Amino acid sequence: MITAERKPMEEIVECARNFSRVLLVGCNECVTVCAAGGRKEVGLLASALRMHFMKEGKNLEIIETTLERQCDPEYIDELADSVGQVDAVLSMACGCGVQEIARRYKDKHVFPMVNTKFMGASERQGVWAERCQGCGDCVLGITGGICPIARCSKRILNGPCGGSTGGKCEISPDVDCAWQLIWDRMKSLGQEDRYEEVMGARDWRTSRDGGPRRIIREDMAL
Amino acid sequence: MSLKKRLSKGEFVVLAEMNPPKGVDITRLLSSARLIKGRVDGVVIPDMDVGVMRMSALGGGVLMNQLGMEAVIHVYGRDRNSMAIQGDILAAHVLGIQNLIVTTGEDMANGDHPSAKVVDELDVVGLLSAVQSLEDGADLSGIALEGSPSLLTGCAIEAYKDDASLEKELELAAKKVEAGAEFIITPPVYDLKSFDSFYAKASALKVPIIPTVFLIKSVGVARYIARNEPWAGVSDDLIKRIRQAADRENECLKIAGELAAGLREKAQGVKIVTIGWETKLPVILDYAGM
Amino acid sequence: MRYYEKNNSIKGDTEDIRQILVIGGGLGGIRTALDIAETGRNVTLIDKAQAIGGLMTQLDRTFPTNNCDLCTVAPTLSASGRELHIDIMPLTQLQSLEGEAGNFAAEIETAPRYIDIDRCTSCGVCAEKYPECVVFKPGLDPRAPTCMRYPQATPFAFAIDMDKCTDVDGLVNACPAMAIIPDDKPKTTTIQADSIVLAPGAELFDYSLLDNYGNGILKNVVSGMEYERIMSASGPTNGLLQRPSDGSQPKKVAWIQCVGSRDINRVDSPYCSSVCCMYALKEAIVTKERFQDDIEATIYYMDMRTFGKDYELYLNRAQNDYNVKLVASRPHSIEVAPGTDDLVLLYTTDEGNMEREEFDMVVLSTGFKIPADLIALAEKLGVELDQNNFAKTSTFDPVATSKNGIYVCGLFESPKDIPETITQASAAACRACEGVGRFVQQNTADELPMERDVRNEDAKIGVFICDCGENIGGVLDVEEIAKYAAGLPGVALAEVVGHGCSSESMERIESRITSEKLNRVVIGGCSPRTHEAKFQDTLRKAGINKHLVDMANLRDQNTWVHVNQPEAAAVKAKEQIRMSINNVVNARPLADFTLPVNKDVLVVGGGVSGMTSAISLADQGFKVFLLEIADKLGGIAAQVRRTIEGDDATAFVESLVKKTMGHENIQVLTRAVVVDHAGMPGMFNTGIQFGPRMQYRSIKHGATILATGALPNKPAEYLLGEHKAVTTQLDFDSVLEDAPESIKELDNFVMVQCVGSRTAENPNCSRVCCLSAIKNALNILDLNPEARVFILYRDIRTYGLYEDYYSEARKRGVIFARYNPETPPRVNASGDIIEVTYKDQIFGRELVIEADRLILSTGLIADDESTEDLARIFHLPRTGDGYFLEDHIKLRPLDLPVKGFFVAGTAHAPKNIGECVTQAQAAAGRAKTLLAKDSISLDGAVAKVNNNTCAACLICVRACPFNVPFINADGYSEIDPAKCHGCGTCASECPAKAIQLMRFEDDQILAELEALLEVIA
Amino acid sequence: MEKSNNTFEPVVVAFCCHYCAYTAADMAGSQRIAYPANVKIVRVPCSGKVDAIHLMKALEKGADGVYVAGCLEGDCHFNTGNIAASRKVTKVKILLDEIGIGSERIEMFLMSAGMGRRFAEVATEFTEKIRNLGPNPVKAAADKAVG
Amino acid sequence: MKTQSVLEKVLKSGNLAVTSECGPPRGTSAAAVREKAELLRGYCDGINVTDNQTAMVRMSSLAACILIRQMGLHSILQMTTRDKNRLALQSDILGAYAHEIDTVLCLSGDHPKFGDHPMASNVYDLDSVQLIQTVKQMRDDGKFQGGADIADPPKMFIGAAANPFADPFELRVARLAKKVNAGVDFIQTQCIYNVDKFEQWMEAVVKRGLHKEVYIMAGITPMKTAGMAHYMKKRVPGMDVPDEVVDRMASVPKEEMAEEGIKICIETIERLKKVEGVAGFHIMAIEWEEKVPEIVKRAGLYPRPEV
Repeated sequence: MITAERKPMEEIVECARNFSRVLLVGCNECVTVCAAGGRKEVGLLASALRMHFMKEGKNLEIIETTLERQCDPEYIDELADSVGQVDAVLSMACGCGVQEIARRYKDKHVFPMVNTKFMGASERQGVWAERCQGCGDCVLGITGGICPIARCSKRILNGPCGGSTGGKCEISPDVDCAWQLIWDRMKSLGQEDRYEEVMGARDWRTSRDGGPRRIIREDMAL
Repeated sequence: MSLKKRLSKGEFVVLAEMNPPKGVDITRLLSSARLIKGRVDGVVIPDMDVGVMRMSALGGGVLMNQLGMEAVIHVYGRDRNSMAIQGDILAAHVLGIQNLIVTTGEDMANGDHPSAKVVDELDVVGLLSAVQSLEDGADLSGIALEGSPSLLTGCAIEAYKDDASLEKELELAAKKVEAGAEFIITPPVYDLKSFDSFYAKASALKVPIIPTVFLIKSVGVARYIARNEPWAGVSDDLIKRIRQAADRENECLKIAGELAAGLREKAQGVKIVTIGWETKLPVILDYAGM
Repeated sequence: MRYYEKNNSIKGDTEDIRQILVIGGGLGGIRTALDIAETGRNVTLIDKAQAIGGLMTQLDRTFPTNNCDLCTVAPTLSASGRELHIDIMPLTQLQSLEGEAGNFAAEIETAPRYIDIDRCTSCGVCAEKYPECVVFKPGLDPRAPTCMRYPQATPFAFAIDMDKCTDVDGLVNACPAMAIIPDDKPKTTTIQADSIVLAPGAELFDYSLLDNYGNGILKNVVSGMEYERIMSASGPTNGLLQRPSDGSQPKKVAWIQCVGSRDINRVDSPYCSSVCCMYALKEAIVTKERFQDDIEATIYYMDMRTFGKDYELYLNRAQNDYNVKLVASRPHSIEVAPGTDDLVLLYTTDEGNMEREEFDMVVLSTGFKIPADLIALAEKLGVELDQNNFAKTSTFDPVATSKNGIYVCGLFESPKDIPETITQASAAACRACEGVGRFVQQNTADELPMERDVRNEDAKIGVFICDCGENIGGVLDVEEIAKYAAGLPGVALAEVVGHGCSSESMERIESRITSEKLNRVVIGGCSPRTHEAKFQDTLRKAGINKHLVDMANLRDQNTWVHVNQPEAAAVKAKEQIRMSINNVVNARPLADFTLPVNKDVLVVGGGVSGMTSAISLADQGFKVFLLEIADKLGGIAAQVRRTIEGDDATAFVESLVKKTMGHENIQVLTRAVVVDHAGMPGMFNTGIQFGPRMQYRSIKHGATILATGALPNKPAEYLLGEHKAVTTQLDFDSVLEDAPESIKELDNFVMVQCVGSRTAENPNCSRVCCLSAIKNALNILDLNPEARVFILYRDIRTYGLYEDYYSEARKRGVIFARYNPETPPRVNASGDIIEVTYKDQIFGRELVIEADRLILSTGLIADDESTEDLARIFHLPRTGDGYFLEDHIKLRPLDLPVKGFFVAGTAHAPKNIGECVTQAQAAAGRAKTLLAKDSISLDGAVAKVNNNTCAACLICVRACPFNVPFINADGYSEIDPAKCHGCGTCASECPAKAIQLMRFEDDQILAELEALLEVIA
Repeated sequence: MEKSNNTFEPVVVAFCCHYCAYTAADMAGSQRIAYPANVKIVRVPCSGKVDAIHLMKALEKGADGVYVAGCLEGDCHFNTGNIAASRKVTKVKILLDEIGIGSERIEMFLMSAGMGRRFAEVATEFTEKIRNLGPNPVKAAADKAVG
Repeated sequence: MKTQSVLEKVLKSGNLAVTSECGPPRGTSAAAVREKAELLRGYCDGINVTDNQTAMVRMSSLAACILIRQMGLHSILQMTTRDKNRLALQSDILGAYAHEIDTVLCLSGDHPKFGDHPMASNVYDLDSVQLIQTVKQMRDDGKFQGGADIADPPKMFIGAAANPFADPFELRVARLAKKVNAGVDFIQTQCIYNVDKFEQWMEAVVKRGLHKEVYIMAGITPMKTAGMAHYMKKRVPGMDVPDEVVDRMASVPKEEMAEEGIKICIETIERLKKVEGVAGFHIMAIEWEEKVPEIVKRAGLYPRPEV
């Protein structure tokens, strides 16, 4: 899923400073699951914002709502009434959601309340880790199910580099060396022999280097 | 890689023990096994352990195979005569079971069928020879088989109280090895140091030694073992450690994990026994780094 | 509840109805009746007084918690009122008894009340206008402040004494409810009973018989109970401490112990009354607590008998924290200081000095006495009494009387305190139910009105404010609070209800709900912890869902703690009411869940207690799993050879073991250790490992009894373990049995008491050691009459009827010498002999005894290791010294705080074999009450997931401490209400706010905050 | 609560778990141990039930101090609710610092059911602490705006 | 002979080759480059010029290489794939070759986190193995990575680095094999302090016959101080400095430490000379280039052969 983290309050406060009525919109998908922008966080942020401005003697009116998903136009349409009542929209969704709101409500300021981080998995309650960079051409089948693009600090396809120490990456002892993991896994699968095959230079067009990407399903598109 | 291959390559093997259900509801057995699939090299299935009637080890073993996990089933002569045992071994092979542990059947007095009839036609050495004979292509009557089974066969060393009884166990073990045992499961190890001295003696048997890690579940059990089996090696420090832990259950799992990890340096494998707490195996394996 | 005064409906259809008769409606009788009724059997409870409750309802506070008694007893009483299987017959006494066990016919007579109980509203007009006519007894001044025996009396109705009434017509006309029946007649009824439990209590000793203590003429000499009344908020002085002669507040008060107890010179009461030491200490502490340095409290005692659980700590508190003075002497007389109302005590010290001291007031700690009418009752019943007129029982069947089918509990059996009475009551209930079939449980829901659906109604809230006597009313102007509440939105009515928990008020609230069509209720009163269930029942009876009530805790969390700031208290009270209103407005009706009960029982511990409980349950068809950590049954009692009464303990234990092992309903698992536990009452699941190979087994059970016992203490003192002449009482027991010849060769035996007990490390009294010392001393003298036996002691604690053995020992020449804990005896090995040196209090100098045997009374200590482990696994609390801590030290001594868990035997506190048997039967009885039901009702206050908003994020799955939530096939989190414990952790963690904890929904909590803060913000 | 001009009477909200802290409060009552009337108790089944939003709302509505009182560590009737509560209190503390309200206005306390005296002590000490901190700035600003 | 590279010629001749290294300045001074290179004249067969080493911005490696080449010395162009995508890398190679730079060393480069621009994007369009492949394809097939033909392909002698000490150790030989598969001609190893472990690695390399497919030059770095030894042991990723080396450095007085470092260096070279498969030495005297001649001389590697 997409993971995100609430922006620092200072930045959020500055977004809201010039308005007196705002709409704070959460999203019930990924950002809820990673506890960054669901109903609960909307409530907390609204309360914190109100308090902050009350302290300064300002009354900020906040309409709180949470959409099923902020990345689909039909859900975004549901906001029409509330958007009409406010000066700006504060979105707690990932970047996709923020953009969709901005696209639909052209005359309104839209501000992101979270920093969208990465596509990750939850290692355990409260800990999420990057697992995928959406490169568009998955190699997991030949790297033992561990992605060298998302999980090697240097994105090396023929690792490990010389900086691997004790199974950890050179950039930090807290980061696993992806290639150590790949190697361990290959070993346990008995695929050691495949390691020496050189993985050739990649075609990065499938990644964002090929420009903004789209998926078009002819069979579905209406 | 199969258990046999790993052992022959001198690689460390991780075994976990799981009892089949008393009844036909196999949900718990399967779900517990799934939790550790890919993390252990084999699942040891006792056969009506401690005299409690359950689904047979063969049944449990086949279920493990269906899950894609390698089963190691217990075989002994308490409940079956030489006919039944040979038949089961052939069946086991055909059903894909590749490993056996030939053990001594436990006293039924403490079980739930104290009045059941004890067979005991074959003892451990006899049974091992029977397996050997089957593998060589003939049954105990010397009649040639249409196709012979091939199995990795191990045996166990029983708990010993002192050096004298250890000597006896080792002598017996030597006979078992001679009769075809290819690895040896040890009694529970609670203390790595005492394992060293045991290992120094047992390694003379020249087959892989796989010590047992028996999960102590509570300070009560630790104390109980310390009191009733002072030779087992449950120390006061260990009891204190569990007692002082904020989360005692977790500490117990950690201790088992640490023991398993410690044995990695010393032995050819480890068998983890959690009787009843199979769902906690993943945590133990986490602590063991396995 | 039904009262059968006018027409006894049981009559007429008695043939098929089998039931149990309980005689005496004090605490013991109530507990017995409740336990019997809870197992689904019918019970009739008769009491000669006009309301049930007995002695305890007159007490001010009870030790050791110093709680107000009424508050703790009231829920018990009203619980009895709620119980459909109980018929309460006040003013009723037994006339005669015929038949035998299983088929008794009891003729009972109900005296006239002269008031129609159904009509009386307890308005109090009669008591106000014709006080002399109204029956009221308790202490000192029978007229004030209300003629109810206590404010929450059951039944809540007055009674008239026609003999004292001169203006009958006036009285009849005065009653606004027209409830007076001037020609009311006694009624006689015969009821069939399968068994009978005697719980008639006893009387307090009448101190006017004592000329040396003023024959009852000295005004400022009062009994302990009278002192309680003076201190009681509902007593004659409204709780002000005033001495009777002039109403002034005393500055020096003395207590004299053993008045009417341990006395054969002046009165024929050789026994110890067991409770007086504790109540004197309590009265002294409460007095010091209230008046601190303004008052001086001195207790004159013979032996301080604080032998109960944690009682020694109470004694220490009295001395160390409250500065209560203790003098070891029994004053021989009280005189009046000339020209004053002050009193002079004359007494002799241990050293033989004559002393005198002046006091403003003297309290006589009077003991118990069996009154003549009970002796007569026993005769009618054919029950044998002992020489002191207590009902005769045997050591190993302690609640059975000499007559088959008749059981006894409480004071009538022997002097005892409240927890022991409760324990015996449960034991008696358990025994009385044996062989009495259960009745098919009535479906109580059928008898209740349909629940009105109030979801679409506008809020119509009824606010009821309790004054709780002075408790709330003394600090708050309750009328004003009610007026304030009436003005709040949604409030349909607000009124003051006095004691809201009294049956009168409850009925009033019920009728107001129906008549005013209320759909929400707020009670401004005490704590929902103790009383919410009661008010929930009231709502349910009034036809609305029980969750639509909220309690504002005006008492415990306001008036009791803000007594010195009445203004702030008033403001806070209004806030509390507002919060409750907002809470209840947002409350919604919730349905309860029912689940089947597993009827198997797990008993942990295979000593006397565990086996007794197991057999008692197994005999009634429950399947019992009995766990024992050792390899065989027996426990510590297997080491005891003979009881003080001379009974063969070994044979008893052996017979128990045999019975247990052979019982088809008991499965014994030896070498068993508990390793895990989950579930809830009625459906527990406990994992054990047992047998030589530590095999694992998971046991499903509905109730659990812990009987894990205690350990013999073996402190390394007085050369114990170092010298062969030194032994413990427990080990010496065997010597007496096995090598009696050896005793004859020896001359001097010295026993030292309190070795390893009442010390800094083990502060409590071990209770059993004084008895074992005297038992062994007497046995020594039996074997060797020439022997000299010395018992060096701090206090001899031969409580209750055991005092006889103490007297006998003294009579037979056992030498008792008190030592001071500051200067304990010293020992010195000299060859085979031990030289014991101690400071003799009478001679005032050190004496040396050459002891052939030194026998140490080492008592018991908690099995700290096992109780700690089990406490962790079962989530149970323990006392500071490692015993299991019961739910309520006074009123629920058998129930542990986790429902479905009960404690028996020395795992609870030290006790002797007979007491263990009693407690084990009692614990079994308590377990039966739980298991009697075929299903358990689970509260609707559980977490609920809203599928529409659930993001299936797994956070609840991971956060739940009990692993209840899971993501179901539809892809939403699902919480099984039967498994949910109702903590609400998932609700507060859910990032989608898709989970709400019913009864504590966010709306309710936020609305409470809103109510509190709206005015402020 | 009526406010006089020169004395500040803080409003303190205490979320108390039913099994320990609320019982301790009752215990303080039956032992008659006085504490400031400023403390208003909200009963929750377990401190783990207390949501961060409850704490924020209390302050937003004008409470001057808020605390959560749960069972002693290892004693939680629901195993770990008190630990969950402590985490939430920490989270809200950080947020309060971020918006300039100050983390010291909210606290977590642990006590057992029998600790009536401790309940009163906590109530007293926390009230004094808040008294010294002065009014909740949110409320103060609102008052100023009105006044 | 694949190329005109002097290094290739020396290696091919069977002589122990010597390369050294100089880091370009963090400024624009061509003189600084020349000064350093001049120190090495006659003492080595090629001078590596580092490419934004340790992710710190320096004068471009290509520019410095050109300056050195113009002095008549042979420079070796180090290229990391961190900062440039495949277009930039290939065009630099063309440019280098145009300036008669015929030897290239393909590296992945240190992560930017360590340098003075931790906020920089790291490119890693290719990794070092893929760069080897790319350069080989340019040289042997005369094609760009994209497939187009190259007019006058660059005849580059292709080098790469190997770290015999990094984890997982069992992969170190395999990874070398991978580079060989990709077409590497020579290898310069990480600095060797743990000779035992290096020998172990080399043994495995020889066992697989890889030393026949690629020239392996042992990396040597003299240590100036005990502090440096300590730092390298603790802080430099993938570096294996045994305790005895650190202790040995620490055991001498401060003023003798430099000499001790050089002694260790020379002993190491002497020992490595006997190791089968070692084809030469890469002496990296970081910011201590003036000592290289002394080391080369004392190690008996002077004079350099004429090829």
